[in-house]
Amino acid sequence: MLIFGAAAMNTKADRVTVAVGVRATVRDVLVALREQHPGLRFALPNPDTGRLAVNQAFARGDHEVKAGDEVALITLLGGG
Amino acid sequence: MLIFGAAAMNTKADRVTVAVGVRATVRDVLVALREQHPGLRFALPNPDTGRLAVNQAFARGDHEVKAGDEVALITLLGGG
Amino acid sequence: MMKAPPAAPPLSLRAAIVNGPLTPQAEADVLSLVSGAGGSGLAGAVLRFEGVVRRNEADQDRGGALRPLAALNYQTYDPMAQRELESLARGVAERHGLRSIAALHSRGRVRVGEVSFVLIVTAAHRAEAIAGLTEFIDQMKQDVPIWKRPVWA
Amino acid sequence: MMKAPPAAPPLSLRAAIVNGPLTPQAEADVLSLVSGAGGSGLAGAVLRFEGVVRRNEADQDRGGALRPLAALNYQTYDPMAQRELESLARGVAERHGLRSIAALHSRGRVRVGEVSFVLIVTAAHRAEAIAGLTEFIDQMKQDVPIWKRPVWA
Repeated sequence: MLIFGAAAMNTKADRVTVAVGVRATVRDVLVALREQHPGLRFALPNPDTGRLAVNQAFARGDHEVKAGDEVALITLLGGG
Repeated sequence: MLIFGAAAMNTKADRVTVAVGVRATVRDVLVALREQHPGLRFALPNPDTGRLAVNQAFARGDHEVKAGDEVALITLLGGG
Repeated sequence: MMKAPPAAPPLSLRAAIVNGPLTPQAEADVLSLVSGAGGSGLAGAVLRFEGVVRRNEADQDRGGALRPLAALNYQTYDPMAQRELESLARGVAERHGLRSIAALHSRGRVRVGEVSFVLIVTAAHRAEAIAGLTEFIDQMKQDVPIWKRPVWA
Repeated sequence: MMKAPPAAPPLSLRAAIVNGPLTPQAEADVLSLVSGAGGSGLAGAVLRFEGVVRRNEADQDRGGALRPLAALNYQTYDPMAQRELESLARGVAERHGLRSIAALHSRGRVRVGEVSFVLIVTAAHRAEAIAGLTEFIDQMKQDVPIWKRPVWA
Protein backbone atom coordinates (compact mmCIF):
# COMPACT_ATOMS: atom_id res chain seq x y z
CA MET A 1 0.00 0.00 0.00
CA LEU A 2 1.28 3.47 -0.85
CA ILE A 3 1.82 5.94 1.97
CA PHE A 4 2.68 9.65 1.83
CA GLY A 5 3.46 12.71 3.88
CA ALA A 6 4.23 12.36 7.57
CA ALA A 7 3.25 8.68 7.44
CA ALA A 8 5.98 8.04 4.89
CA MET A 9 8.51 10.21 6.71
CA ASN A 10 8.01 8.46 10.03
CA THR A 11 8.05 5.02 8.49
CA LYS A 12 11.00 5.95 6.24
CA ALA A 13 9.26 4.17 3.38
CA ASP A 14 6.80 5.06 0.67
CA ARG A 15 4.89 1.79 0.87
CA VAL A 16 3.99 -0.89 3.39
CA THR A 17 2.60 -4.38 3.01
CA VAL A 18 -0.69 -5.31 4.65
CA ALA A 19 -1.93 -8.89 4.77
CA VAL A 20 -5.71 -9.26 4.41
CA GLY A 21 -8.06 -12.10 3.58
CA VAL A 22 -9.85 -12.56 0.26
CA ARG A 23 -12.81 -10.24 -0.39
CA ALA A 24 -11.39 -7.73 2.10
CA THR A 25 -13.09 -4.35 2.09
CA VAL A 26 -11.47 -0.94 2.46
CA ARG A 27 -12.49 -0.99 6.09
CA ASP A 28 -10.84 -4.40 6.61
CA VAL A 29 -7.65 -3.04 5.10
CA LEU A 30 -7.67 -0.02 7.44
CA VAL A 31 -8.14 -2.24 10.49
CA ALA A 32 -5.35 -4.57 9.36
CA LEU A 33 -3.07 -1.61 8.63
CA ARG A 34 -3.54 -0.29 12.15
CA GLU A 35 -2.81 -3.70 13.68
CA GLN A 36 0.13 -4.64 11.51
CA HIS A 37 1.85 -1.21 11.43
CA PRO A 38 1.68 0.37 14.88
CA GLY A 39 4.05 3.08 13.66
CA LEU A 40 1.31 4.38 11.40
CA ARG A 41 -1.35 4.67 14.10
CA PHE A 42 -0.50 8.34 14.64
CA ALA A 43 -1.70 8.98 11.09
CA LEU A 44 -4.76 6.76 11.48
CA PRO A 45 -6.24 7.31 14.92
CA ASN A 46 -9.42 5.48 13.99
CA PRO A 47 -9.98 3.14 11.04
CA ASP A 48 -13.49 4.56 10.62
CA THR A 49 -12.15 7.98 9.71
CA GLY A 50 -9.24 6.75 7.57
CA ARG A 51 -9.48 7.07 3.80
CA LEU A 52 -8.04 4.88 1.11
CA ALA A 53 -7.76 5.52 -2.57
CA VAL A 54 -8.17 2.40 -4.69
CA ASN A 55 -6.83 2.73 -8.22
CA GLN A 56 -6.41 6.48 -7.74
CA ALA A 57 -9.93 7.22 -6.59
CA PHE A 58 -11.40 7.58 -3.09
CA ALA A 59 -13.13 4.33 -2.10
CA ARG A 60 -15.91 3.82 0.42
CA GLY A 61 -15.57 1.53 3.45
CA ASP A 62 -17.54 -1.30 1.85
CA HIS A 63 -15.55 -1.22 -1.38
CA GLU A 64 -13.92 -4.61 -2.02
CA VAL A 65 -10.21 -4.57 -2.74
CA LYS A 66 -8.98 -6.94 -5.43
CA ALA A 67 -5.56 -8.41 -6.12
CA GLY A 68 -3.53 -6.01 -8.23
CA ASP A 69 -5.41 -2.91 -7.07
CA GLU A 70 -3.27 0.16 -6.35
CA VAL A 71 -4.15 1.06 -2.77
CA ALA A 72 -3.02 4.31 -1.14
CA LEU A 73 -3.49 5.64 2.37
CA ILE A 74 -4.76 9.23 2.16
CA THR A 75 -3.72 10.76 5.47
CA LEU A 76 -4.21 14.38 6.47
CA LEU A 77 -3.51 16.51 3.41
CA GLY A 78 -1.40 19.63 3.16
CA GLY A 79 -2.01 21.30 -0.17
CA GLY A 80 -2.21 25.02 -0.56
CA MET B 1 -23.74 72.46 -3.21
CA LEU B 2 -21.82 69.89 -5.25
CA ILE B 3 -23.74 67.03 -6.81
CA PHE B 4 -22.46 63.95 -8.63
CA GLY B 5 -23.43 60.82 -10.49
CA ALA B 6 -27.02 60.36 -11.62
CA ALA B 7 -28.06 63.48 -9.67
CA ALA B 8 -25.69 65.58 -11.74
CA MET B 9 -26.64 63.86 -15.00
CA ASN B 10 -30.36 64.39 -14.49
CA THR B 11 -29.93 67.99 -13.39
CA LYS B 12 -27.36 68.63 -16.15
CA ALA B 13 -25.26 70.52 -13.63
CA ASP B 14 -22.52 69.72 -11.18
CA ARG B 15 -23.78 72.07 -8.48
CA VAL B 16 -27.04 73.54 -7.21
CA THR B 17 -27.82 76.42 -4.88
CA VAL B 18 -29.80 75.81 -1.73
CA ALA B 19 -31.07 78.68 0.42
CA VAL B 20 -31.03 77.98 4.16
CA GLY B 21 -31.21 80.11 7.30
CA VAL B 22 -28.30 80.90 9.57
CA ARG B 23 -27.11 78.06 11.85
CA ALA B 24 -28.63 75.53 9.47
CA THR B 25 -27.70 71.91 10.17
CA VAL B 26 -26.93 69.19 7.65
CA ARG B 27 -30.48 67.94 8.14
CA ASP B 28 -31.90 71.41 7.43
CA VAL B 29 -29.89 71.52 4.22
CA LEU B 30 -31.22 68.13 3.11
CA VAL B 31 -34.82 69.19 3.75
CA ALA B 32 -34.29 72.45 1.87
CA LEU B 33 -32.59 70.65 -1.00
CA ARG B 34 -35.57 68.35 -1.40
CA GLU B 35 -38.01 71.26 -1.37
CA GLN B 36 -36.10 73.59 -3.63
CA HIS B 37 -34.90 70.99 -6.17
CA PRO B 38 -37.72 68.55 -6.91
CA GLY B 39 -35.62 67.11 -9.75
CA LEU B 40 -33.22 65.74 -7.18
CA ARG B 41 -35.82 63.93 -5.11
CA PHE B 42 -35.20 60.67 -6.99
CA ALA B 43 -31.70 60.73 -5.54
CA LEU B 44 -32.86 61.72 -2.08
CA PRO B 45 -36.05 59.85 -1.30
CA ASN B 46 -35.86 60.80 2.38
CA PRO B 47 -33.81 63.59 3.93
CA ASP B 48 -33.14 61.36 6.96
CA THR B 49 -31.18 58.87 4.88
CA GLY B 50 -29.37 61.44 2.74
CA ARG B 51 -25.70 62.10 3.38
CA LEU B 52 -23.71 65.28 2.97
CA ALA B 53 -19.99 65.77 3.03
CA VAL B 54 -18.93 69.09 4.54
CA ASN B 55 -15.42 70.17 3.65
CA GLN B 56 -14.73 66.73 2.16
CA ALA B 57 -15.76 64.66 5.16
CA PHE B 58 -19.06 62.96 6.00
CA ALA B 59 -21.07 65.12 8.39
CA ARG B 60 -23.75 64.09 10.87
CA GLY B 61 -27.32 65.43 10.75
CA ASP B 62 -26.74 67.86 13.62
CA HIS B 63 -23.55 69.28 12.13
CA GLU B 64 -23.90 73.04 11.58
CA VAL B 65 -23.03 74.32 8.13
CA LYS B 66 -21.11 77.60 7.97
CA ALA B 67 -20.73 80.16 5.21
CA GLY B 68 -17.89 79.16 2.89
CA ASP B 69 -18.13 75.43 3.69
CA GLU B 70 -17.81 73.08 0.73
CA VAL B 71 -20.98 71.01 0.84
CA ALA B 72 -21.49 67.93 -1.34
CA LEU B 73 -24.47 65.60 -1.74
CA ILE B 74 -23.26 62.01 -1.48
CA THR B 75 -25.87 59.98 -3.34
CA LEU B 76 -25.75 56.26 -3.98
CA LEU B 77 -22.17 55.37 -4.84
CA GLY B 78 -20.90 53.22 -7.67
CA GLY B 79 -17.27 52.42 -7.07
CA GLY B 80 -15.74 49.06 -7.86
CA MET C 1 12.99 44.76 33.37
CA MET C 2 10.14 44.36 30.92
CA LYS C 3 10.67 42.29 27.84
CA ALA C 4 10.63 44.34 24.67
CA PRO C 5 7.62 43.41 22.53
CA PRO C 6 8.40 41.73 19.22
CA ALA C 7 9.09 44.22 16.47
CA ALA C 8 5.74 45.20 14.94
CA PRO C 9 5.54 43.90 11.39
CA PRO C 10 5.52 46.74 8.88
CA LEU C 11 1.97 47.39 7.70
CA SER C 12 1.89 48.58 4.12
CA LEU C 13 -1.06 50.66 2.92
CA ARG C 14 -1.45 52.07 -0.58
CA ALA C 15 -4.47 53.75 -2.13
CA ALA C 16 -4.58 55.57 -5.41
CA ILE C 17 -7.04 56.91 -7.94
CA VAL C 18 -5.64 56.91 -11.44
CA ASN C 19 -6.96 58.25 -14.72
CA GLY C 20 -8.38 55.69 -17.11
CA PRO C 21 -8.31 51.89 -17.03
CA LEU C 22 -5.97 50.05 -14.70
CA THR C 23 -3.31 48.39 -16.79
CA PRO C 24 -0.49 46.17 -15.49
CA GLN C 25 1.80 49.13 -16.11
CA ALA C 26 -0.37 51.57 -14.16
CA GLU C 27 -0.50 49.07 -11.37
CA ALA C 28 3.25 48.49 -11.37
CA ASP C 29 3.83 52.24 -11.22
CA VAL C 30 1.86 52.45 -7.99
CA LEU C 31 2.83 49.21 -6.31
CA SER C 32 5.88 47.18 -5.63
CA LEU C 33 4.21 45.74 -2.63
CA VAL C 34 2.98 42.31 -3.54
CA SER C 35 6.27 40.67 -4.43
CA GLY C 36 7.80 42.29 -1.37
CA ALA C 37 5.13 41.01 0.93
CA GLY C 38 5.25 37.53 -0.52
CA GLY C 39 8.98 37.23 -0.71
CA SER C 40 9.53 37.73 3.00
CA GLY C 41 7.54 34.64 3.94
CA LEU C 42 5.54 36.67 6.48
CA ALA C 43 2.42 36.71 4.35
CA GLY C 44 1.12 33.26 3.51
CA ALA C 45 -1.81 34.57 1.49
CA VAL C 46 -1.91 37.13 -1.31
CA LEU C 47 -5.41 37.86 -2.58
CA ARG C 48 -6.07 40.07 -5.55
CA PHE C 49 -9.44 41.27 -6.78
CA GLU C 50 -9.94 42.87 -10.16
CA GLY C 51 -13.16 44.60 -11.09
CA VAL C 52 -13.86 44.57 -14.81
CA VAL C 53 -16.44 46.68 -16.64
CA ARG C 54 -19.17 44.30 -17.74
CA ARG C 55 -20.81 44.45 -21.14
CA ASN C 56 -24.30 45.05 -19.77
CA GLU C 57 -25.56 47.41 -17.13
CA ALA C 58 -28.99 48.02 -15.65
CA ASP C 59 -30.50 51.18 -17.15
CA GLN C 60 -32.37 53.04 -14.40
CA ASP C 61 -34.14 55.15 -17.01
CA ARG C 62 -35.63 52.00 -18.51
CA GLY C 63 -36.85 50.36 -15.33
CA GLY C 64 -33.51 48.70 -14.63
CA ALA C 65 -33.47 46.59 -17.79
CA LEU C 66 -30.04 45.37 -18.89
CA ARG C 67 -28.62 47.39 -21.74
CA PRO C 68 -25.36 47.02 -23.71
CA LEU C 69 -22.63 49.26 -22.47
CA ALA C 70 -19.65 50.83 -24.25
CA ALA C 71 -17.88 52.14 -21.17
CA LEU C 72 -18.30 53.46 -17.67
CA ASN C 73 -17.28 56.97 -16.79
CA TYR C 74 -16.11 57.08 -13.18
CA GLN C 75 -16.56 60.36 -11.40
CA THR C 76 -14.60 60.82 -8.19
CA TYR C 77 -14.96 63.50 -5.56
CA ASP C 78 -11.36 64.59 -5.07
CA PRO C 79 -9.53 64.55 -2.76
CA MET C 80 -12.17 63.05 -0.46
CA ALA C 81 -12.31 59.80 -2.47
CA GLN C 82 -8.59 59.24 -2.02
CA ARG C 83 -8.77 60.00 1.69
CA GLU C 84 -11.73 57.67 2.22
CA LEU C 85 -9.89 54.90 0.38
CA GLU C 86 -6.88 55.38 2.64
CA SER C 87 -8.89 55.46 5.83
CA LEU C 88 -10.85 52.38 4.75
CA ALA C 89 -7.61 50.54 4.01
CA ARG C 90 -6.23 51.40 7.44
CA GLY C 91 -9.40 50.35 9.25
CA VAL C 92 -9.77 47.05 7.40
CA ALA C 93 -6.08 46.20 7.83
CA GLU C 94 -6.31 46.79 11.57
CA ARG C 95 -9.59 44.95 12.07
CA HIS C 96 -8.40 41.86 10.19
CA GLY C 97 -4.72 41.90 11.11
CA LEU C 98 -3.63 42.18 7.50
CA ARG C 99 -0.04 42.71 6.46
CA SER C 100 -0.84 45.01 3.54
CA ILE C 101 -3.60 46.50 1.46
CA ALA C 102 -3.27 48.19 -1.89
CA ALA C 103 -6.31 49.68 -3.60
CA LEU C 104 -6.43 51.33 -7.02
CA HIS C 105 -9.52 52.81 -8.59
CA SER C 106 -10.01 54.39 -11.98
CA ARG C 107 -11.18 57.92 -12.64
CA GLY C 108 -12.80 58.73 -15.99
CA ARG C 109 -13.61 56.44 -18.86
CA VAL C 110 -13.06 52.68 -18.65
CA ARG C 111 -14.28 50.59 -21.54
CA VAL C 112 -16.08 47.24 -21.40
CA GLY C 113 -13.59 44.49 -20.52
CA GLU C 114 -11.11 46.91 -19.00
CA VAL C 115 -10.21 46.97 -15.31
CA SER C 116 -11.51 49.79 -13.12
CA PHE C 117 -10.61 48.52 -9.67
CA VAL C 118 -7.77 46.46 -8.21
CA LEU C 119 -7.49 45.42 -4.58
CA ILE C 120 -4.60 43.39 -3.23
CA VAL C 121 -4.46 42.22 0.37
CA THR C 122 -1.82 40.11 2.04
CA ALA C 123 -2.13 38.31 5.34
CA ALA C 124 -0.60 35.48 7.28
CA HIS C 125 -3.51 33.19 6.40
CA ARG C 126 -6.22 33.08 3.79
CA ALA C 127 -9.16 33.55 6.17
CA GLU C 128 -8.07 37.07 7.15
CA ALA C 129 -7.27 37.92 3.54
CA ILE C 130 -10.71 36.85 2.32
CA ALA C 131 -12.57 38.57 5.16
CA GLY C 132 -10.58 41.77 4.74
CA LEU C 133 -11.05 41.88 0.98
CA THR C 134 -14.78 41.29 1.29
CA GLU C 135 -15.22 43.99 3.91
CA PHE C 136 -13.14 46.48 1.94
CA ILE C 137 -15.25 46.14 -1.19
CA ASP C 138 -18.59 46.21 0.65
CA GLN C 139 -17.54 49.27 2.60
CA MET C 140 -16.05 51.04 -0.42
CA LYS C 141 -19.42 50.88 -2.14
CA GLN C 142 -20.93 52.59 0.90
CA ASP C 143 -18.38 55.24 1.75
CA VAL C 144 -15.95 56.13 -1.02
CA PRO C 145 -17.39 58.95 -3.14
CA ILE C 146 -17.06 57.46 -6.60
CA TRP C 147 -19.93 57.36 -9.06
CA LYS C 148 -20.28 55.59 -12.37
CA ARG C 149 -22.02 57.04 -15.36
CA PRO C 150 -22.93 54.62 -18.13
CA VAL C 151 -21.83 55.28 -21.70
CA TRP C 152 -24.33 53.18 -23.68
CA ALA C 153 -23.17 51.23 -26.71
CA MET D 1 -41.42 26.03 -31.86
CA MET D 2 -39.31 26.30 -28.76
CA LYS D 3 -37.06 29.26 -28.35
CA ALA D 4 -33.41 28.34 -28.52
CA PRO D 5 -31.74 28.85 -25.15
CA PRO D 6 -29.13 31.60 -25.01
CA ALA D 7 -25.71 30.33 -26.05
CA ALA D 8 -24.10 28.82 -22.95
CA PRO D 9 -21.12 30.91 -21.94
CA PRO D 10 -17.88 29.00 -22.40
CA LEU D 11 -16.74 27.63 -19.03
CA SER D 12 -12.97 27.49 -18.84
CA LEU D 13 -11.33 25.02 -16.44
CA ARG D 14 -7.59 24.60 -16.00
CA ALA D 15 -5.75 22.56 -13.37
CA ALA D 16 -2.07 21.77 -13.34
CA ILE D 17 0.62 20.49 -11.02
CA VAL D 18 4.02 21.89 -11.89
CA ASN D 19 7.50 21.17 -10.56
CA GLY D 20 8.94 23.73 -8.17
CA PRO D 21 7.72 27.19 -7.23
CA LEU D 22 5.04 28.95 -9.26
CA THR D 23 6.64 31.85 -11.07
CA PRO D 24 4.88 34.37 -13.29
CA GLN D 25 6.45 32.53 -16.22
CA ALA D 26 5.24 29.11 -15.08
CA GLU D 27 1.82 30.59 -14.65
CA ALA D 28 1.81 32.27 -18.05
CA ASP D 29 2.82 28.99 -19.67
CA VAL D 30 -0.27 27.30 -18.28
CA LEU D 31 -2.81 30.09 -18.53
CA SER D 32 -3.93 32.69 -20.93
CA LEU D 33 -7.31 32.67 -19.37
CA VAL D 34 -7.54 35.70 -17.12
CA SER D 35 -7.02 38.41 -19.67
CA GLY D 36 -9.32 36.55 -22.02
CA ALA D 37 -12.08 36.30 -19.43
CA GLY D 38 -11.75 39.89 -18.39
CA GLY D 39 -11.45 41.35 -21.85
CA SER D 40 -14.80 40.05 -23.00
CA GLY D 41 -16.73 42.00 -20.39
CA LEU D 42 -18.61 38.85 -19.37
CA ALA D 43 -16.72 38.45 -16.12
CA GLY D 44 -16.99 41.43 -13.84
CA ALA D 45 -14.83 39.89 -11.12
CA VAL D 46 -11.41 38.30 -11.37
CA LEU D 47 -10.14 36.92 -8.07
CA ARG D 48 -6.66 35.52 -7.66
CA PHE D 49 -5.30 33.75 -4.61
CA GLU D 50 -1.63 33.06 -4.12
CA GLY D 51 -0.35 30.75 -1.40
CA VAL D 52 3.15 31.62 -0.24
CA VAL D 53 5.40 29.40 1.89
CA ARG D 54 5.61 31.06 5.29
CA ARG D 55 8.81 31.36 7.25
CA ASN D 56 7.54 29.42 10.24
CA GLU D 57 5.68 26.13 10.45
CA ALA D 58 4.28 24.13 13.34
CA ASP D 59 6.59 21.21 14.11
CA GLN D 60 4.44 18.21 15.02
CA ASP D 61 7.48 16.45 16.49
CA ARG D 62 7.86 19.31 18.98
CA GLY D 63 4.31 19.55 20.18
CA GLY D 64 3.29 21.88 17.35
CA ALA D 65 5.68 24.70 18.29
CA LEU D 66 6.51 27.13 15.50
CA ARG D 67 9.91 26.48 13.96
CA PRO D 68 11.81 28.35 11.23
CA LEU D 69 11.44 26.79 7.84
CA ALA D 70 13.75 26.72 4.82
CA ALA D 71 11.28 25.24 2.37
CA LEU D 72 8.32 22.94 1.94
CA ASN D 73 8.58 19.81 -0.10
CA TYR D 74 5.25 19.06 -1.73
CA GLN D 75 4.51 15.44 -2.43
CA THR D 76 1.69 14.73 -4.86
CA TYR D 77 -0.04 11.44 -5.59
CA ASP D 78 -0.01 11.40 -9.38
CA PRO D 79 -2.12 11.36 -11.42
CA MET D 80 -4.89 11.32 -8.82
CA ALA D 81 -3.97 14.77 -7.52
CA GLN D 82 -4.39 16.28 -10.97
CA ARG D 83 -7.70 14.51 -11.50
CA GLU D 84 -9.04 15.61 -8.11
CA LEU D 85 -8.05 19.21 -8.85
CA GLU D 86 -9.91 19.06 -12.15
CA SER D 87 -13.02 17.51 -10.68
CA LEU D 88 -13.00 20.01 -7.83
CA ALA D 89 -12.71 22.87 -10.31
CA ARG D 90 -15.65 21.57 -12.31
CA GLY D 91 -17.83 21.08 -9.24
CA VAL D 92 -17.08 24.48 -7.75
CA ALA D 93 -17.58 26.26 -11.08
CA GLU D 94 -20.97 24.62 -11.51
CA ARG D 95 -22.15 25.17 -7.95
CA HIS D 96 -21.23 28.87 -7.99
CA GLY D 97 -21.92 29.69 -11.61
CA LEU D 98 -18.35 30.75 -12.27
CA ARG D 99 -17.04 31.64 -15.71
CA SER D 100 -13.61 30.09 -15.19
CA ILE D 101 -11.31 28.46 -12.69
CA ALA D 102 -7.59 27.95 -13.02
CA ALA D 103 -5.65 26.13 -10.31
CA LEU D 104 -1.91 25.54 -10.21
CA HIS D 105 -0.10 23.68 -7.45
CA SER D 106 3.59 23.02 -6.96
CA ARG D 107 5.21 19.63 -6.71
CA GLY D 108 8.59 19.30 -4.95
CA ARG D 109 10.58 21.94 -3.17
CA VAL D 110 9.29 25.49 -2.71
CA ARG D 111 11.35 27.82 -0.55
CA VAL D 112 10.12 30.32 2.02
CA GLY D 113 8.56 33.33 0.29
CA GLU D 114 7.96 31.44 -2.94
CA VAL D 115 4.52 30.65 -4.31
CA SER D 116 3.21 27.08 -4.12
CA PHE D 117 -0.41 27.56 -5.10
CA VAL D 118 -2.30 29.89 -7.42
CA LEU D 119 -6.05 29.92 -7.89
CA ILE D 120 -7.82 32.28 -10.27
CA VAL D 121 -11.59 32.42 -10.56
CA THR D 122 -13.69 34.67 -12.71
CA ALA D 123 -17.40 35.33 -12.35
CA ALA D 124 -20.02 37.85 -13.30
CA HIS D 125 -20.00 39.30 -9.78
CA ARG D 126 -17.66 39.30 -6.83
CA ALA D 127 -19.94 37.33 -4.47
CA GLU D 128 -19.76 34.19 -6.60
CA ALA D 129 -16.04 34.63 -7.11
CA ILE D 130 -15.34 34.91 -3.39
CA ALA D 131 -17.63 32.01 -2.46
CA GLY D 132 -16.15 29.79 -5.18
CA LEU D 133 -12.58 30.58 -4.26
CA THR D 134 -13.22 29.91 -0.58
CA GLU D 135 -14.92 26.60 -1.25
CA PHE D 136 -12.20 25.49 -3.66
CA ILE D 137 -9.42 26.02 -1.14
CA ASP D 138 -11.29 24.46 1.77
CA GLN D 139 -12.18 21.43 -0.32
CA MET D 140 -8.71 21.10 -1.82
CA LYS D 141 -7.28 20.71 1.65
CA GLN D 142 -9.73 17.85 2.21
CA ASP D 143 -9.63 15.97 -1.04
CA VAL D 144 -6.63 16.64 -3.24
CA PRO D 145 -3.82 14.22 -2.38
CA ILE D 146 -0.95 16.63 -1.82
CA TRP D 147 1.22 16.53 1.29
CA LYS D 148 3.82 18.96 2.52
CA ARG D 149 7.02 17.91 4.21
CA PRO D 150 8.90 20.62 6.09
CA VAL D 151 12.55 21.32 5.33
CA TRP D 152 13.68 23.04 8.53
CA ALA D 153 16.05 25.99 8.37
